Amino acid sequence: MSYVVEMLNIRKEFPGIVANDNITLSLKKGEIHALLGENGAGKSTLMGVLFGMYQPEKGMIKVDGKEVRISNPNVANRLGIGMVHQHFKLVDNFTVTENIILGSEPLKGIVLDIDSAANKIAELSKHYGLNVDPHAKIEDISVGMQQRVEIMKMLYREAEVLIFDEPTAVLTPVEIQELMKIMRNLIKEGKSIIIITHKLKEIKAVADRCTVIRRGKSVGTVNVAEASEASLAEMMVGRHVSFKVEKKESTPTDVVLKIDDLSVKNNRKVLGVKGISLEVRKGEILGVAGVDGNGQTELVEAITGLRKVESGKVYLNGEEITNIPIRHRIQKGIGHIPEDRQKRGLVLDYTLESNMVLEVYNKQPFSKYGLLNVPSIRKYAKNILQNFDVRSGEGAASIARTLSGGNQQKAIIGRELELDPDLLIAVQPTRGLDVGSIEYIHKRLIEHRDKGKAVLLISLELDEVLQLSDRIAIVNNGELVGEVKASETNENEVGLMMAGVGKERNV
Amino acid sequence: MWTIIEQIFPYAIVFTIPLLITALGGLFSERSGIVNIGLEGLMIFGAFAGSLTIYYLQGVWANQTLVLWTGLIMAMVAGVLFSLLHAFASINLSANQIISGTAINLIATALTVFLARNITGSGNIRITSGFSPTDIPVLSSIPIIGDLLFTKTYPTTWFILIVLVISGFVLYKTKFGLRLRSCGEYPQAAEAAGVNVRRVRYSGVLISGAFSGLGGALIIVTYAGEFTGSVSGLGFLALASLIFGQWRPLGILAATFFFGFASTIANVSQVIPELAIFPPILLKIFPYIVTLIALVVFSKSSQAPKAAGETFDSGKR
Amino acid sequence: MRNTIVSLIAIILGLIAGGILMLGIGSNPIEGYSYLFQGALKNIERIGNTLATATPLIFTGLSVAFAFRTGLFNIGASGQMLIGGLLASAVGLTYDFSRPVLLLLMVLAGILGGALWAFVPGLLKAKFNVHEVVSTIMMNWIAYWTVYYVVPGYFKGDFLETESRKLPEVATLRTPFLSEMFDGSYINLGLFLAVIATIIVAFIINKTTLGFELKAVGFNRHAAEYAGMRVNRNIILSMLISGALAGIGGVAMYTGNASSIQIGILPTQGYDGIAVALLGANTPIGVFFAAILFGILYSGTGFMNAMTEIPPELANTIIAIIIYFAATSILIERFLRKFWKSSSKDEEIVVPDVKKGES
Amino acid sequence: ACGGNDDQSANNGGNEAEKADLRVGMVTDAGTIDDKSFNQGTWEGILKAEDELGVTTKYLKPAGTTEAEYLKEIGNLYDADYKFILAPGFKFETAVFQAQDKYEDAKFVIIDGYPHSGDFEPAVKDNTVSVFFAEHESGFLAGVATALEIKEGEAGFIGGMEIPAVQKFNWGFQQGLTYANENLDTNVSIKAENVIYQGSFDNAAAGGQIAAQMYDRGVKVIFTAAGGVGVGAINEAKTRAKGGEEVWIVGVDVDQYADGIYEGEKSIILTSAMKKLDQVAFDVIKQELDGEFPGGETLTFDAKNDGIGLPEENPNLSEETVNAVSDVYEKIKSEEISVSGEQGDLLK
Ligand SMILES: Nc1ncnc2c1ncn2[C@@H]1O[C@H](COP(=O)(O)OP(=O)(O)OP(=O)(O)O)[C@@H](O)[C@H]1O
Ligand SMILES: Nc1ncnc2c1ncn2[C@@H]1O[C@H](COP(=O)(O)OP(=O)(O)OP(=O)(O)O)[C@@H](O)[C@H]1O
Ligand SMILES: [Mg+2]
Ligand SMILES: [Mg+2]
Repeated sequence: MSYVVEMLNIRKEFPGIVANDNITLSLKKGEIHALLGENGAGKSTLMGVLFGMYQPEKGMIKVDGKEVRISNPNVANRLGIGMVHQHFKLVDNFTVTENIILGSEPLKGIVLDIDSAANKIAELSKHYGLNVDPHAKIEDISVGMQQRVEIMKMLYREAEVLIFDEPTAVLTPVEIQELMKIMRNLIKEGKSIIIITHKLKEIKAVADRCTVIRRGKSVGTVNVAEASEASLAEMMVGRHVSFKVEKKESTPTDVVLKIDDLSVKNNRKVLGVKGISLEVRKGEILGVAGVDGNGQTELVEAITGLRKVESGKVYLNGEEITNIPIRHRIQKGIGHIPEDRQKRGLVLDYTLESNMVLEVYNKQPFSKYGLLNVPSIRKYAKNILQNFDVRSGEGAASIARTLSGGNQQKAIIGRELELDPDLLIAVQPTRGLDVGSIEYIHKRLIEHRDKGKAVLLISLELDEVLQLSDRIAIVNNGELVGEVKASETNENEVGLMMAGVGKERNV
Repeated sequence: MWTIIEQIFPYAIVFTIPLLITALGGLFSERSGIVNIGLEGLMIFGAFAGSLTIYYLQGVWANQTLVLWTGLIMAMVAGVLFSLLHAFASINLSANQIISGTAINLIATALTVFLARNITGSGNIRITSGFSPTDIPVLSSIPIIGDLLFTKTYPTTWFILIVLVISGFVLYKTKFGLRLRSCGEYPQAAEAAGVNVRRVRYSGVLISGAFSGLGGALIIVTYAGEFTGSVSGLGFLALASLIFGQWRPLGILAATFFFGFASTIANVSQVIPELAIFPPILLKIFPYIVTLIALVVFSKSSQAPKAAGETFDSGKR
Repeated sequence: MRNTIVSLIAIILGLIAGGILMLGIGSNPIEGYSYLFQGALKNIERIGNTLATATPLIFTGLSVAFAFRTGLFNIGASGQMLIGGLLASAVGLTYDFSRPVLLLLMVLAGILGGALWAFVPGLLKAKFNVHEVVSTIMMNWIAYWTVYYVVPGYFKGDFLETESRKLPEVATLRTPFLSEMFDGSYINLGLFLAVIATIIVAFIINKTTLGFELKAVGFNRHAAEYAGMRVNRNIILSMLISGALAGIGGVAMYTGNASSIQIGILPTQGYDGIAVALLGANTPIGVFFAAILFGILYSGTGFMNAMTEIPPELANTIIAIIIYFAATSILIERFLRKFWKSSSKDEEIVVPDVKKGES
Repeated sequence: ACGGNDDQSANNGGNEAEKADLRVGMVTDAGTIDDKSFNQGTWEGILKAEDELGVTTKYLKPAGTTEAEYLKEIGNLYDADYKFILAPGFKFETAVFQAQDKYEDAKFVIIDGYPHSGDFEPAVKDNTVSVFFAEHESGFLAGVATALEIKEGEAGFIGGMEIPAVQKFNWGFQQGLTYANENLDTNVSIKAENVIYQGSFDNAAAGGQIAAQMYDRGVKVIFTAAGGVGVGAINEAKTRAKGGEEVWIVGVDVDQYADGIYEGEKSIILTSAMKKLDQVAFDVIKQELDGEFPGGETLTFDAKNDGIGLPEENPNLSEETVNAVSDVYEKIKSEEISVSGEQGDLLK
């Protein structure tokens, strides 16, 4: 049996935590190997070790049967290992070509040979069906395209082993389909792939084998064909996980959020939201479905006050809030799980406990007369962290930055739900979460609804929108395409509407 | 008025050049991701090394021009050596770049005077003669620009302008430039692409050392003629020009020239009756106020290298 | 705790490096240092002068540190000192109130002047995202020229164009009780103000919601905005406080240590403040002691120079080297960590802010 | 007196004088010991005393320019047993006022100023002498020499900051030009716009630029009393002279001839308006050693006691000029000519 990569008995510690404890993973040539585990289980860390970003305390890595010491990503590159990181490593104001050639630049004399590189990229792009524009700037292209740029980077360097860390978390369903196709193409060309994902469906769809880790330890490796989604989930979490969201029929009452003919400009200074009107009632979840970049961000930012409204009005519980300060909106009962947890959701250099009171530090009992009350803050934070099973090295005193992506997300959700807002705006609430956590979060969102609160759910994952929502509003190009009842629709219909078809089918 | 401008122009340019080259040095450093507020100190080291070299060689060598150029080279060497301190602290030790830069400034003012006194017996080092300005044959007789640009020019001016052009080329057209810029924008990306971030940042800082050292020495060989242990805040002004110039070579040229021109006007205003109608305080603060206004106007599109000032540590998420 | 040890080690390493320099020029470092410390602390008068020297540095150190903690780099403390000192002197030279009222007004004028001078960069940063490093440098020069023309224009001394009239006795921060207690030294009420300021700043940063907000804005203004904090207001506020601190530093300097304001000088204390803040790890208490250390070094050098052949510039070199070691404290930390590997793990993270787990 | 080498004379003075028991200290004013002005001039006199009289010397540089800092350094000298202390500059007035009481067994020499408590009421105690120079007379001589040498044309003046010593140089210079025009058949004028105080003693760039402007506007000779600003002006003049222009600088405080050398032996320093700080510093130290310390007195050094004047050697002055200036010098001594140290209706 020939393995391209073998990671044997890897151990990697971080302050206060053993991220990888005696983990073994072997990658066969030409296979797609999934790596599965809960948030914070140590997947990214393990791949970081393979890619030379971390040095393991113990263990051995073999590439093509030979023991190697991967002291930095350069070495990994030279060994034919490429990686697409959970957070893309692209320079925003560089072009696609510049990003791709960075580090292995073709030259004409002493001048960069951009043209020939661009040609080669266009060729590769065609060959693997990646469809990237070599001259576009990264900051101007969609997340999906950025990811394809990352893939292109590996291909450009002729990497043989490709690592994907949660590649689908940021993609639309269509983009995910495309990615799968691309991966299969890659395998056909003889490449080998390791993919980290929390989506069991995807594992079933593309992976050949799957290694499961839990809390830093190997649980085992299985052939995907012989495993079911349920069995994988159980291996990972250690208990049975239900995928079906259990919920009662909703009983919406008063209108909580009313949006009236709202128009909002986007970053490019043109209208990103064009005259949208919506209502969300107590006791219901309104899902907004749409392909990324069709006005969702602008819509949410307008409601939460992060962005100025061009025209139209926003009402909360019958009171106009179109132009009031953010803090007042929070006080009046808006909770917000933001799209970008690192940019908006957390002060990464603060402790977790500070982050847990980010919106309420100035309220009793966390402060009085402008003075912080640390014990009560800590108590409050510990409670949230416990409830939402946020795992970190040093508990409430951990620096937010040191948490795994999933745990950061859970912490934010916990914080927002703890505010018990009348209107909860949840943007991609389960992005990057493991199935166990997703189950839990979904349960909590429904609970929130059942308490008679309103939930506005924005997700790029059609599955999630379909399962959680009571009603679904579909947006395309900044406009409302239509609204449907979740119980009366299906993936196909919504998918079509997301593409801009079917305005007439309003509810 | 025109004659006044004609007369002032060459002096404004001479004053601009040391600022320009220093700011250009700062550009390389910041584009590689290292903020260098030690420019002032590096200029002082350059001025010191340059004048010391020239002071000793002027008695020994017949060829005065060669002496001056040797002085400039030694200034660059000194700048490089002392910028190593900054590079080591901020790159190898992930030190706070501001502290380390501040330390450079402090060390420079103290150490150079100490050394000057120990070596020459005086804290001030005077050179016998610097470069001489010349009118460039043919070109200086072109109307208008001949008077402005090709009259009373120093060879060093043209040299620095060539360096400016080369810098622009290196930054935007070469492999080194691409890597340098990537390290200043997103070093994690550069690292993942196999770029040796440390090495690139070292180059950036060392170039800033060489250029600022050169800038300091240019002051001596053009308009000052004497090392006194200070460059009167020009290093900080260069830093301001770098930001004002939006981290771009041509922007820096414009910003430094603006400072050069405005402060020359302010300096000579006392002698020029036509300018005496303005209260002197206005003329003196004019360059600074205009800079503030200009920054407001250009502020919408800040081009600061995103990672400048951040320590880079591969482990950081 | 960790920071303190690191700073102390930086100081010791700096002193050792200075000692090596002394050896290099053929002087005896032990003798040198002993005179240095004697010069600063030998008798009560010298202690008083050392404290007086440290006083403006405490203020500028706090000023820089406060701004730092909120993500801003204020290198305009010099200009803020000048304007603070100018306004305070103007009040002192113009009005004829009873001493307590006059002093209070002068301090308020200083606060106002410093805050005003920092307000502009703060506003430009908040509203137009203008880099505060440039704007504070510009403000420094504007302050320099303002003083340059305002002092001779309005507060000129009888015979001199280059400095203001001397403040009357009632309008200086020096008080007989302190001067006598410290044997005629220049120690003055500024030191009390500095102690109070240190406590207040420490309190604001660590214990108040205001500090919580300011730091949050400093670390991540997007998240702060998301959480409903008024980011622009906080940036401006932070600069105002930072400037006010430097402004009182100017009051202490020009109406305490001196009794007139001179033109043509940008006080070096503004830049030294950066060093003080950094050596003090940007914590108020740290700043306080770092400033005292600077006071000792600055005020002890004269005696060292007088008693030995060590030249004055060497003391400045030593200070610079200490700062450099403070900058490279990571090296020290790495070393310490190896050394203390077995000790508790919760001290491993070295982000000063969060380490205390205070907020 | 080009800075550098004189400093070392302490060490290599061949004929070691027998050790005198006096320890002489000096506190520098704003600026360094190498300022070619107050500090350096005074210090050179002290070094000469070390060389010839065998006193022990030391200078200290205060961290700033406030009274507190000056007093601190005076205290340091005192505690280190330097009890004969020279303080060059009017900025020491209030510090010396306090020191003379506080350190009664020490002696103080304050140059260009007198002790007072801040009220400008002179209070020279017995352990202090206050020394003034008649800068205006020195400036006058320079003015006469300048006018005689260039016969006709424009002159200019660049001062540093507007402090008394600098102002008096300026006023004297203007009177000298006028005197020559009226009595010695010259026609050298000075325009109001060409009399300026730059505002600092260290902005060499401004010095050069201002000098350039003046030269471009027809000024032939500039009298600089401006420290580092003057250095910039000298540099500009050298550059022009190398290019063949006829431009001159009149130096100040010390003989600046050497500073103006640009080619071989040619210098653009026409002459220098000197005040003999070194001589005076040396003299008071000598007086102290001889037991003749003029405590309590305010001494003025002027033409009469040769405390001011032009350099002995003036290679750029013609013999006639030198002779005519000597005549004028004598006339000042004999009070036939009186030079005013006040602005009166002079420029600035
Ligand atoms: N640089 C670091 N410093 C300290 N702790 C870290 C660091 N990186 C990771 N950890 C910790 O190591 C553990 C494993 O993190 P890792 O990122 O590998 O998880 P993951 O399996 O990728 O999780 P997710 O699915 O949420 O991305 C987490 O508890 C995390 O807090
Ligand atoms: N962005 C804003 N623009 C205008 N007025 C505001 C804004 N935010 C708050 N206010 C006013 O200020 C007052 C105090 O507001 P709020 O309670 O939200 O702030 P706070 O909690 O006191 O702020 P902090 O805790 O930051 O001091 C309110 O009465 C409100 O009218
Ligand atoms: Mg991960
Ligand atoms: Mg409040």
